[in-house]
Amino acid sequence: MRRSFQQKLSAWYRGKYDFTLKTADPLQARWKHEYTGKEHKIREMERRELAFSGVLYNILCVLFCLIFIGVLLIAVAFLPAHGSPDNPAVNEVMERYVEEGMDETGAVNTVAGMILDYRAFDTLGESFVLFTAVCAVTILMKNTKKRAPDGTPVPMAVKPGIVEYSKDNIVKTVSRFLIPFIFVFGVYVLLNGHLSPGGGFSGGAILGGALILYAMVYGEDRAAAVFSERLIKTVVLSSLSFYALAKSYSFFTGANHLPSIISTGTPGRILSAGLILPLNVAVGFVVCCTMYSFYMYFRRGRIQ
Amino acid sequence: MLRDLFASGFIHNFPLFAIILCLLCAVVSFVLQARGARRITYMLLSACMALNGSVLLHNLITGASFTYSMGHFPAPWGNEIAAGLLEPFFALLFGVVMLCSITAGKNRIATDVRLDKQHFYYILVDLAQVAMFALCYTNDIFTGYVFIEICTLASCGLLMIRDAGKPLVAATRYMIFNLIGSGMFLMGITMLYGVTGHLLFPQLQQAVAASWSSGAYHGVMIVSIGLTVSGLAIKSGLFPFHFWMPDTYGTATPASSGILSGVISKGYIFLLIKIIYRVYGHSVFMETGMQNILFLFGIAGMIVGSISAIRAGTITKMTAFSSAAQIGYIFMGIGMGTKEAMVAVFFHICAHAITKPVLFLSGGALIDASGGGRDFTSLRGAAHRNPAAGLAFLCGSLSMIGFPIFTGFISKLYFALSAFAFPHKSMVVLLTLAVSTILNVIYFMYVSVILYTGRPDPERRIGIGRQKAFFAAVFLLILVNVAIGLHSQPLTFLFESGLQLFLQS
Amino acid sequence: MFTSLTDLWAHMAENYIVVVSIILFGVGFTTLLFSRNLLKKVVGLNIMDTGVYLLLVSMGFIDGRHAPIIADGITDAANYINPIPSGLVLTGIVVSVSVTAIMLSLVVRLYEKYHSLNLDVIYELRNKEDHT
Amino acid sequence: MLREIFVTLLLAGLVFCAVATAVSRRLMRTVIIFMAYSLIMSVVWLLLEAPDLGITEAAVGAGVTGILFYLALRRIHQFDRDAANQEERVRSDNENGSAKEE
Repeated sequence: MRRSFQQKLSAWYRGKYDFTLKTADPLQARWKHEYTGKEHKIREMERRELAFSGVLYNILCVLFCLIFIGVLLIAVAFLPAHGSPDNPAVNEVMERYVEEGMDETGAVNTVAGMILDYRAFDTLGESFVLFTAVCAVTILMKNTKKRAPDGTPVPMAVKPGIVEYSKDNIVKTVSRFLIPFIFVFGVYVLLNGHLSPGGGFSGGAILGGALILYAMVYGEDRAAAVFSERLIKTVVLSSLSFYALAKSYSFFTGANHLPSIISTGTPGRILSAGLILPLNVAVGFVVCCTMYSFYMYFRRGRIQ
Repeated sequence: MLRDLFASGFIHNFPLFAIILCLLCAVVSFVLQARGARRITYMLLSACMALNGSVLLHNLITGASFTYSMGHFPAPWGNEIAAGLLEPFFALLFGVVMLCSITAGKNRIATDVRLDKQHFYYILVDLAQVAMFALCYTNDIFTGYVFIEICTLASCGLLMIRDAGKPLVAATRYMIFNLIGSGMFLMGITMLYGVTGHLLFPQLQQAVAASWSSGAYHGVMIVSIGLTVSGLAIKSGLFPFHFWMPDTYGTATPASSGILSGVISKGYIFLLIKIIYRVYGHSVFMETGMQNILFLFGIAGMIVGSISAIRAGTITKMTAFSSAAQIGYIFMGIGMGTKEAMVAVFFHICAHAITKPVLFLSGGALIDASGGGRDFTSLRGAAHRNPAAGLAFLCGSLSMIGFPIFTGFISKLYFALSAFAFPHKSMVVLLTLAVSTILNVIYFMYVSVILYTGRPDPERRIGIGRQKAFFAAVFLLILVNVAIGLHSQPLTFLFESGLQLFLQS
Repeated sequence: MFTSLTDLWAHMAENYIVVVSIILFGVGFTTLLFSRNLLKKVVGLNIMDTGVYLLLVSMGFIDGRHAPIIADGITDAANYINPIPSGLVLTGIVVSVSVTAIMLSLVVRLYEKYHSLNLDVIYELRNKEDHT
Repeated sequence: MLREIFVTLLLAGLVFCAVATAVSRRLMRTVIIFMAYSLIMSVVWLLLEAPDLGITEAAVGAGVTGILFYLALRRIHQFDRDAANQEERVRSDNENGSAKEE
């Protein structure tokens, strides 16, 4: 039954109707009439309290949102003009990054030079944000509940999805042709991080995407045969510890003004820019393994 | 010989060593099993305590703070770490509290978390530890944002690792509130960067002072201060945003709720204090009038937190709401803004960080002793069943009330003293202090009386023998509590000179 | 702060990209607060973050200058834009992905346990679980 | 001048997609609109002279986040289908059971 706008508004006002969601939850109907006698009274009192706080919560939220966005709009309108060269942000910090960036870090792409050399501590923290995400997703999604008596994890029954790509010939032939090119492009983006736009994060994500496509099309078991959990763990361990040790070396030598043995090489060549290339490769591996393990944990609860 | 060892320049590298060590240990225990990961975390926490302790001694001896540029490029270009007197002290304090929480909660972790996921628990503790160090030592506002994100994700992981339905609901709610907070914090940083063009604290302070006196971007500056402060206030659970606390601390394993309430919300508050004093500068912050808002919300938090703690049905909810009240104390102190009030704030952070894990851990042990029942009826006489946990809970609640020999008394004393120096609002502060203390007494003593009612029946007693780790860690915290409570002069001296160093740099 | 509405309107029209980023932030923020469906909250969270990143990058942009990749040896800063915001937003995008991955796994586990995406129903079921 | 028009168009598209995700009813539609949103966003990064962000947003934002949303939805629909089959199996058992009893 199409409820009039006024009914919907009053329903929303009482905190009952979510104007954005029409799908009725199957459980809501069944749950209502399960309470008996005394417990019903408590439920009724709690519901009235919830209803009242629901109304209050809604009004407060709407008010808070409108004021907050309004204040932001007014404040942001008075920020320095967009695109004008004499903004306060165009100061000596930016000039040094661009002008001396190439000879100090050897990176033609100043953004990569800034991320992996000038402000490297942020990016070190950044890859550990990804590492925390892997740990948290593994805690949540690793499905080791069902264990066979001898302890080996019973594989979660991989239920056939709505569309099974490994049986769809069109997708299979096209991706058989496409996957190698995605890999090559990912490696290119990864290795040319300091010369052209790209670098660790985007290259790793493209490689991760290629792995996901491979797993999706050729079936998770074949992909799991190649990328076992032990392989992913050792890759994450080695690249993250290499990253932390290499960066702590350059922090230590920098802070104590010791000459560091890493030379920046001639800009423009692939093997230039000192530590940036190996660091990009390490970050690329971490991001690739992260994306692949996200996919496998979401798809079937385990990597193996 | 010892003096020049501690005064030598090599100690400047120790904060970097502590951070890199934590990162490496987190990665290495990714491939280990539960027992290996736990040993690595114990070694790591004690090593970091030693490193931070020597940095603190070094700064005490030389009497000056130092900045440590991360990489070959000096301040405005590269990242930087600054260590005065307060930063190493709080890093040390957070390390001690984390170590004691884990050792005390060891067997509860073993039961709550599934065996093949326990090494993740210790990885998340390492990552929370490195986030705390970075929040304490950082001298760069965007590094602060990145490590706030690590802290949020690690604390959400610590919360949801318990294998049950309720922690998942609590984790979702916790994440939503925290992500709103860090979104607002990032918006504040963006506006600040747009107006000043710098990201490091010393340059930011000069740029903010210059543009504030010239009055160029007045409105944008006020909004960016508002966003940054409210973002961090949401994350540390100030009054209107403390709804997620009872769920979060109520459902997690006692060790995690001890770490979350004692350490992680304090890390956000310490970063907020650094931003107020080192980025905006004390005078600019006072002119914006933001401190009155914090003062009001602090006072409201104290009262509402204590009232909802009285109404709380279970012991864990009650302790969680009392933690919201203590956060109210801290923000009231920040809102007062005078130097004595800041010393009281540092004392209260210290007192709360030490006492709250004791309450959560002993509460958890009492709940185990009374067959998992969390409400007060089933906890009746629990202290007789587990006398060590009962005594620990009693000492913790006495310290929260502000009983003379405990640290809580010192921080409330300093709050009262600073209220007199507070020009025209001293009556409000004293009244709220009195009311809040009375409310604390009501609900803490109510619980303690319940715990000790009923006759001790010897055969159901859990002696100390079976819980040696719990006993050692909890009573170490209580010992530190009493030590600071009885002899607080050195700490006051440390906080005052630390604050002096804060204002100079 | 603003002399008149026309002055405010002129400022807004001048840097409209900044206003758009605040609109995106507002849409994401309201979806995050108001929608009862957990999955839409995660989408709203992502939109809110991209709004903030758009604001940050728009501050680094300078008209008529090119991306900060040193082209054939010209290292004069006058013809490159400010590289700092794009470096910061690169970090931000990866933070958004990790946060989305965690929130989505929470949503899936919640649905597995409570068979509902509506936050209120989940609270009620959890409270019901308390009382039994 | 052409660039200004193109940027304004893309920004309008962004706001449209953002509002569309907020208002759309079915979850699958929200996810697809969100993928389009981050695709437009990666083109906006290019126009704001930040090519690094363009690639990263395209690969990480549109690519992996889109896949994660789609997989989460599929797992949710899978639970529904399991619950539906479960109820059918239970109902069919009752029917055979009751048929046997008569």
